[in-house]
Amino acid sequence: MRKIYDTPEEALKDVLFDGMTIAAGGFGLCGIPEVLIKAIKDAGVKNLTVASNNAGVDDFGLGILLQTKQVKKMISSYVGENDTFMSQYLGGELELEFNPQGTLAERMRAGGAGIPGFYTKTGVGTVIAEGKEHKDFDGETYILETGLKTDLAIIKAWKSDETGNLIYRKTSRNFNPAAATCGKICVAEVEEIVPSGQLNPDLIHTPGIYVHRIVQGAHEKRIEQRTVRTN
Amino acid sequence: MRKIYDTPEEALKDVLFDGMTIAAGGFGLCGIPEVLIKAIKDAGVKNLTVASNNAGVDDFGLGILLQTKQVKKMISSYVGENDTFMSQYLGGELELEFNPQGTLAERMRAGGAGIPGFYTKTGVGTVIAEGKEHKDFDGETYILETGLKTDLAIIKAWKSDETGNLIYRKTSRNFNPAAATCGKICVAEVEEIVPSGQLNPDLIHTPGIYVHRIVQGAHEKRIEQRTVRTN
Amino acid sequence: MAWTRDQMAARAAQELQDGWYVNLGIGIPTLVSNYIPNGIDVTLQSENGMLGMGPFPTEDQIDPDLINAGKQTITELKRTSYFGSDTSFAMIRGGKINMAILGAMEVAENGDLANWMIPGKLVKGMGGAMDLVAGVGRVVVVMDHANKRGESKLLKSCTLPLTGKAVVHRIITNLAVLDVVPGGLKVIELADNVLMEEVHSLTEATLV
Amino acid sequence: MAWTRDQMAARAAQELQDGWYVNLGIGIPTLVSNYIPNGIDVTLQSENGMLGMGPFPTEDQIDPDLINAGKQTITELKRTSYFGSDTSFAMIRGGKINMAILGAMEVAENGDLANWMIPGKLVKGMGGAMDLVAGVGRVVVVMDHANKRGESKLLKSCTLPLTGKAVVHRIITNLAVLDVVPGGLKVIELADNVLMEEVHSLTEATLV
Repeated sequence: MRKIYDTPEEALKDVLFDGMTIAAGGFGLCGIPEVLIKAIKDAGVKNLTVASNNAGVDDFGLGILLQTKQVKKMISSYVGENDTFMSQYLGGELELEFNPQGTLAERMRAGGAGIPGFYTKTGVGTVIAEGKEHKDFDGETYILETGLKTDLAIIKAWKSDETGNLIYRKTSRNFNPAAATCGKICVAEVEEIVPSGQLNPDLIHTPGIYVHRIVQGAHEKRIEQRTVRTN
Repeated sequence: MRKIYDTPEEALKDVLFDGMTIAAGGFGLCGIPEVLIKAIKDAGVKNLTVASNNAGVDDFGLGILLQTKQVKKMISSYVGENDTFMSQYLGGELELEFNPQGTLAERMRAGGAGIPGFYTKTGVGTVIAEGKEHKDFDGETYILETGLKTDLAIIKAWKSDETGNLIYRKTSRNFNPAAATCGKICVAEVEEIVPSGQLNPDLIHTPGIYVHRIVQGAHEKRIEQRTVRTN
Repeated sequence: MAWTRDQMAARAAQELQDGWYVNLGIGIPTLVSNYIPNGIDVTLQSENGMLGMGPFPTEDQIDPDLINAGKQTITELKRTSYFGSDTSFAMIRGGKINMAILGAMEVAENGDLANWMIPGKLVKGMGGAMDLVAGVGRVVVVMDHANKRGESKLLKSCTLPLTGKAVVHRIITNLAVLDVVPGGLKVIELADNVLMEEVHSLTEATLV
Repeated sequence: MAWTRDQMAARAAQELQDGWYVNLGIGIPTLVSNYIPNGIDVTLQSENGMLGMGPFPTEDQIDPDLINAGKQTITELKRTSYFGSDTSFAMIRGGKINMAILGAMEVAENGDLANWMIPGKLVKGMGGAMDLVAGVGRVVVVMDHANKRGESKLLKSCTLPLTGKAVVHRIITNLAVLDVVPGGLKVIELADNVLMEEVHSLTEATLV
């Protein structure tokens, strides 16, 4: 079973369809599956529901799927820094489901872990809790959130071995490990594919069982807020 | 804030009391906090409730706390290989709550993650489901399990830095990362304490925030089933 | 002639598909790893926190930090990854393991499985068996068709406490291979020279 | 005289205790890291997956894979560990972070907090704020006492959609430090030369 694909187009072949749900890793523009997002744009699939913490910027990351109006709905915690998003959302062209950031991460993990629902204190007493089941544990009130499962997960890792064992680098890890678990199919783009045996088995972040397809890509890795100190 | 203690006795000072709950890492005799277990035996605290996948063997691991009758109740998935356990249990001296192994691991993680309850398919239609809330998601039935929080977690890691960042070795990781999170206080015994900066920050298994006290110990690391091939 | 333990394991190994991730239980299922067909690449999971389980170690390779779910010393492979029990069972519960091959005390015609407890006898616990049968994609049971007293272990309904309800897909016994289908069990293969009558006489479950 | 932003940050830094793990929000809370008292060892969490956040990088240290929750480039320390967002919020929700210092639009006398949404204006989202206020051990808000029109931001009840209900423990404004106590807010400290009457006149919430 060879998991390595030569191009992002091949890696996404036969897994894209109109109306599908996609979970995407990344935080801001850090650790986003930029190569696969471009390939999804080129494939032209429409009416996508995308679960991703953010929506990219206008011309990079998930923003490019907004520009082409391929996205029907976003499930996100923060969508600032994206004018295309705002104009489509305010114009009623784009649905938006806000999830608190930790709830979104846990929903992805739960979806991948066979947990259809879990209780959390996050959002109790806010609009997030409206319409959700409330339950008390030890005198405190919690709300029920559901596990999230998607047709596809697209993620970005630093290195992969031939069996799909992945490691991430610094804060580019973010949502990628959780997103990897919640897709029926997970496609990973990586900066480098190394032979099996090159990665220390104690130090694998995402075991290969979660990763169905791997593609090596050239990453722009755009920086959103370039902040420096002078000394 | 110095987290490093010179002896297991000091590392457990002021955290032990009769009737307390303890979560312990380890699977079989692999990756068990053997040094801390001995110190708890010496401290003589009684009526303990211990959540641990297994109960050790008669003269090693948690078994030594059974011999001294310090344990009132075990929460475990498998307690074979321990005659002391069996005789005390059959004699009504020891309570036992069986949790399926994955449910026990997830209960520890949930307890540490602020999740008081989660739904799982494990155990539906079995004695494990009796008396538990049942709920359907997408036409399938699940049962509600609760997050587990304990007064103390005792765990075993391979290396720690001075701030309590931990790494584990091979399958001695097992329940240790989850157990670490569910104790109000977590005490870790390690084979080696290294200066901060010596562990790769991408490769920390348990971040130091979970670890309140660290003690270096000499580990017997007994093998339960020595199985070899000849060629 | 009824299959031996090794023949049952070899037959079970025919269930494996290329690229699958598989969990093998204790006993005969462990032997399955000796019979993985050529050209079939399978990754074995050990639920104590390992993917890519290798063979038993040589004497000089023994490592107390490296055991399988049966607590036996083992080795790692180039593809191996280690993880905690919470992650291990997240992948089991989440349906990431393609198949579990397990032993059983009883299987019922609706796929109910009993393999962890005999009331009145010593109770050791279910370990990870309940999680495995609830979560894994396909559950194959390898077991003797009847017990030592000649009583069928394939029943209309289980008499022992269940490990899981309607969870078994296929049963490989010393006499036959049977699938759990609507209405009962269906014999899809007989062991060499075993007659259908023999299977019938040793099966309490409805055969369809 | 009312405190400046930096004076508010310096006052907030006095809330830190040795050995604590702390999450700092965007804006004035970010400045708090410049005023950590000597002898107080604090580890900063960034909810995108990092403990042990260091200062901004020099030009040659910039790394696109290393940003904070405000998406700014940062650096790591010797103690740093990285983890995924699910683990990051597991520690937040699980109460492992000792304190969060956050900005706010409104705080009510019962500790309700509103800091993520103004209906009718552009809605960007709550990010991790709801998780932080629900999970962290102690929530300290740093904010101006009143808005630019001179209207109090410390209210009997919030008018904006909430981030969390009864979650704030202490408020540091440009005029005073106030605690949320039974019955309302209690002034525990005044900014240099600020008079109690001034605080009273700019506070809609019940002062006790």
